[in-house]
Amino acid sequence: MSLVLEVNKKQKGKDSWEEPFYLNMGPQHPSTHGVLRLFLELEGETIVNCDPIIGYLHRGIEKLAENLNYNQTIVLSDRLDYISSAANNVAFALAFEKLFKLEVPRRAKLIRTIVSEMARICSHLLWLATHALDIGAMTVFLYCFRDREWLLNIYERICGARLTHTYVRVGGVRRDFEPEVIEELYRFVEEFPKRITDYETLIDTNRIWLKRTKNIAVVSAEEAFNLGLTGPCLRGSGVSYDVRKFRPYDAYSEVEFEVPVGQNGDTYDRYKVRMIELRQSNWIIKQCLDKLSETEGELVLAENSPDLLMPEKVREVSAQPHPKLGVMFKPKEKEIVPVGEAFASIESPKGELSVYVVSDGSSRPWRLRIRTPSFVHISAIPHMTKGHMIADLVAIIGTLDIVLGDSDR
Amino acid sequence: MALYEELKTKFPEVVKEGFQEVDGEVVVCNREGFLDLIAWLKQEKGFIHLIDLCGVDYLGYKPKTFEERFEVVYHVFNLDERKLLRLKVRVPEEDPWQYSITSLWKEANWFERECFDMFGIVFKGHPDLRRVLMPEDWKGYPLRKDYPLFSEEEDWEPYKVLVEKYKRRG
Amino acid sequence: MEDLWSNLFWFLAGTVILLIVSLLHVAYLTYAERKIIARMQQRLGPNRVGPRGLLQPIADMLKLLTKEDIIPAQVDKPVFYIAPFISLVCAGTGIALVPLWENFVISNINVGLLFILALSSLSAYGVILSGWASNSRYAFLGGLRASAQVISYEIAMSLALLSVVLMAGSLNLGDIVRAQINSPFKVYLIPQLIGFFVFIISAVAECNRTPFDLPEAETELVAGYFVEYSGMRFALFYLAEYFGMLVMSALAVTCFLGGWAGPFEVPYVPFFWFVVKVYALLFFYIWIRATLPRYRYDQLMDLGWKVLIPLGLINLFLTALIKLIF
Amino acid sequence: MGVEKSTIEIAPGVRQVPGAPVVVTTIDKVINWARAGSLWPLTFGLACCAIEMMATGASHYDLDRYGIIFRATPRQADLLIVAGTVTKKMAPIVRRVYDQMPEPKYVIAMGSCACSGGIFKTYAVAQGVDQFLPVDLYLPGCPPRPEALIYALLQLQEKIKKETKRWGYWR
Repeated sequence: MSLVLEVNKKQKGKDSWEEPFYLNMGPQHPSTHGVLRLFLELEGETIVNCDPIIGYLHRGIEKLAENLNYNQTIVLSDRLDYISSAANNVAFALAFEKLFKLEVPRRAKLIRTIVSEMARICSHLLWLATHALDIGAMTVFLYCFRDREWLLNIYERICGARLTHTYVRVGGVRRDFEPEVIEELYRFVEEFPKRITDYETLIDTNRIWLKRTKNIAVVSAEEAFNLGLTGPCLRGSGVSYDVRKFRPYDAYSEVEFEVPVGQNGDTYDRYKVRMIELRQSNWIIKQCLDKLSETEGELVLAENSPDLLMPEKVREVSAQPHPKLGVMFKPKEKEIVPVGEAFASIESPKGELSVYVVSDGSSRPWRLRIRTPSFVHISAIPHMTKGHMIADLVAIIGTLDIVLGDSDR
Repeated sequence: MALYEELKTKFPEVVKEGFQEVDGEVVVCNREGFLDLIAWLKQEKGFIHLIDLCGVDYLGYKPKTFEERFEVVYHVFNLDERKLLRLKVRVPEEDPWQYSITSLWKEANWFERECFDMFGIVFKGHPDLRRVLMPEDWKGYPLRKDYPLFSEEEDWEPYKVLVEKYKRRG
Repeated sequence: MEDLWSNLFWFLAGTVILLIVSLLHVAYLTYAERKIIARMQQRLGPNRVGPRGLLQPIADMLKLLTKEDIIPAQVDKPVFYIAPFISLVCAGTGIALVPLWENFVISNINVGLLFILALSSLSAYGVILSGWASNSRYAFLGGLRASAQVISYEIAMSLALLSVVLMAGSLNLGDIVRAQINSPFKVYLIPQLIGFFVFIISAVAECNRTPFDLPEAETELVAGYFVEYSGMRFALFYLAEYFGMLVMSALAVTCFLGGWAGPFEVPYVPFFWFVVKVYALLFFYIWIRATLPRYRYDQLMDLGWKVLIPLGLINLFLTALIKLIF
Repeated sequence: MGVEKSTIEIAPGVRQVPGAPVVVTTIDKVINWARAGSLWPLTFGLACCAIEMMATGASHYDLDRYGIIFRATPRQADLLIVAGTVTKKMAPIVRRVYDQMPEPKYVIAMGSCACSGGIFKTYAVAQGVDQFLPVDLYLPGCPPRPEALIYALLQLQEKIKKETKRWGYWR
């Protein structure tokens, strides 16, 4: 209802001959990547104004986290950016480790690096798939999914889940890699660069692809900081800002990799940056796999991590058995957590994902703030689309690589 | 603590206290004059990347050392010195407002909208302060500590209507 | 008198046969498309409904027939009802004019080429009217796009065909094929390479196929002009699209690839070469659908007005010059 | 009744005249076969499960084998796969999308969140899509694997095949 009123309000002042054309895109629309809704004011096909409306997937994760254990909140992090769950897990774990002042074993660090780089490849593959599909190249979509399936199978070997891993724990990771996983990963690392070349031959030199992506949504470096773009979108504009280099976490300080940078800051540059990042991630995984053999037999979970402390010290049997569910374990409020606050950020595939946690000493976080890249990127859509056409809008949504679970939390 | 000292001499009225945390310096500021401080940080000191802006509700927080209920927390980052700075502005419950920094970062626009949506903190000078995550006619501010996590009774009106309509007609 | 009756009988029989055969072709074209694209995308394609999925088009058709036909409240009802029929009839009638082989053409009229051109531009009316009548903004945008597209591509296409007419000296499709067989190259593809190029691109645009499927761009306009259509009315649009492909391929074969003529005679199957050529062109349509991204609206206009129409004009000029000299 | 005596049953419900190429069947069987064979879901992803839905449609699992292709507009879809968490803000829109679909229409609640709200028992999430939609099939899992979705679709096909006289009296 409010929308109709809004339209009427906007139309009132104008000459009736030049009535603007309003278009409502979403929440059910094939190319808004979920439940994003865009309220567009058009002139012909050119976008005059664009108002993104989000919140259709707001699930109250931040509120829910205040009612769960620190370890349990990691489960919620999976559902944030569900394409790269492992990276989100790492972000949460890093913040909690900073709070608990835990030291993570080196092997766990390496494994986390591998897992989050795999998440980056997964996410970029899905991005390429949907971006290409939005622009109309249908086959790339299916090729990308084919390769993504391979990675998901490896994930399944690692932790038993395809999308929502909950593999990373506070103070390490859940369990060690099996030898088969390492073999399979080596095979993947060998094969994957060829697949990237495949995709590039399909679209890279395609004239239509170039026409659709070059000089679309050009963002200068200064503008990019102003809009808060991070990740590949910022690097496409020529800024070499990468959290992995600037505030290294896990094993990123000991591996070599380059940060690709674009020149023009258009959609094509962002595409290029992500394609190079795919290769870089592949390289990082390879290095980490090589280093993994050095740390054979180490623990993968810190000894004083709350994951290990939990069973005997914090849980206790509730006094009254539940009428239906029987005896239940009730987490006891035990002050194992120091009072204070911690902030950790990672370079998630979409951009900078940061977690700010405030603790009051109980076993639950007092406040858990998640800064997600998609939220900021969606807020940049109105600035980026001005003067472009509907077809470009679709390309811009694709190039920002947004996930609505990530933005709405 | 170097930055704190510098800020203290430059803006003695604004800066309240400062301490070192695990990940960087924390500076607690007053509301009045905060805009000048953050503008100076952005333009002169090179803190060009606003990572985060969020609110925190400290209702019933046991180790609390201050009076105000809310806190608005800013995280800014300096790319050249690789330095993270956390700025805090405490906001009392009676008149929950804070100056908007949308003139400095367009990015802050939605962060502030979200903060308003979740805590009810009004940002003065914001061009378009609406709810962003919750529906426009939602009652209450969900991330406040006195808001229940889940309650059957206090439902959003259109959803209630929808469910009742379905129960009646199928 | 007897002559008339027997003529009428053969005419009706031919029409019925052609209608059934071409409808089956259209139905199975959807199946072929799904199968071929699936193979190109390393999938299997339909294989559960009937043996090897062969009954898939029948199942789709039957389901769409028995589905609810929604008429939204605010639509312009008469136009909404009639638009899919305009689309289908205009797209499909053209097949009656195409000579399948020397002695089989349902309606052998002297202005055959002109008639097909007229029909194909009329079929755009179905699209535009449905976009207008649906009272949906997506459909409206789709209709607008379709009208702009038709205007710009019709001209390029007519220019390409005009050179063929110039070469053959006739508008009758049968005569065009005969003229081709008697020409030194046997097909007009070689002397009219530019014309063929222009024609085939315009034909793809005319049928609203990828990379020119802007009126129904699924990722932009949801389903474009038929966004509000459901059930059988939607199926009519679907049929019209594939019928259009069929007619355009048949026209290309007739005008550029030498119609029913082939390198050697196949006994008892005089339409063999015609069908083979049509299938090859249809495969080409499907192939580009699987590979190419979609153009943007203004880029499409650019291509039409700045590339194809000048090319068509140059081609026409060159053809006329050659005709004048020899 | 005479038909039944002189024919043999070659499949449940499908009868054939012995020695003749004539299949006697009821119109229900044919229509249900067609409906089960071309079940077009709506491209409508809500959350995590949508990614698995896309994976199911893609190369490795390939829903096209069963004649299932995704349609973008609700007017041309038969099946609404509610893939993911339905929040209260989203619920009226999901219902509207369902209302826009033509009869006969089916709903699969995919994932724990759509079935019951899942782990999100919060102020913003609708506790199960069945509070405002008639659900045909519940598919639990967080998210369900593509195999599970395929199984659900096959089960739905079985359900469709058991329907009777659902051809046209909704007008």
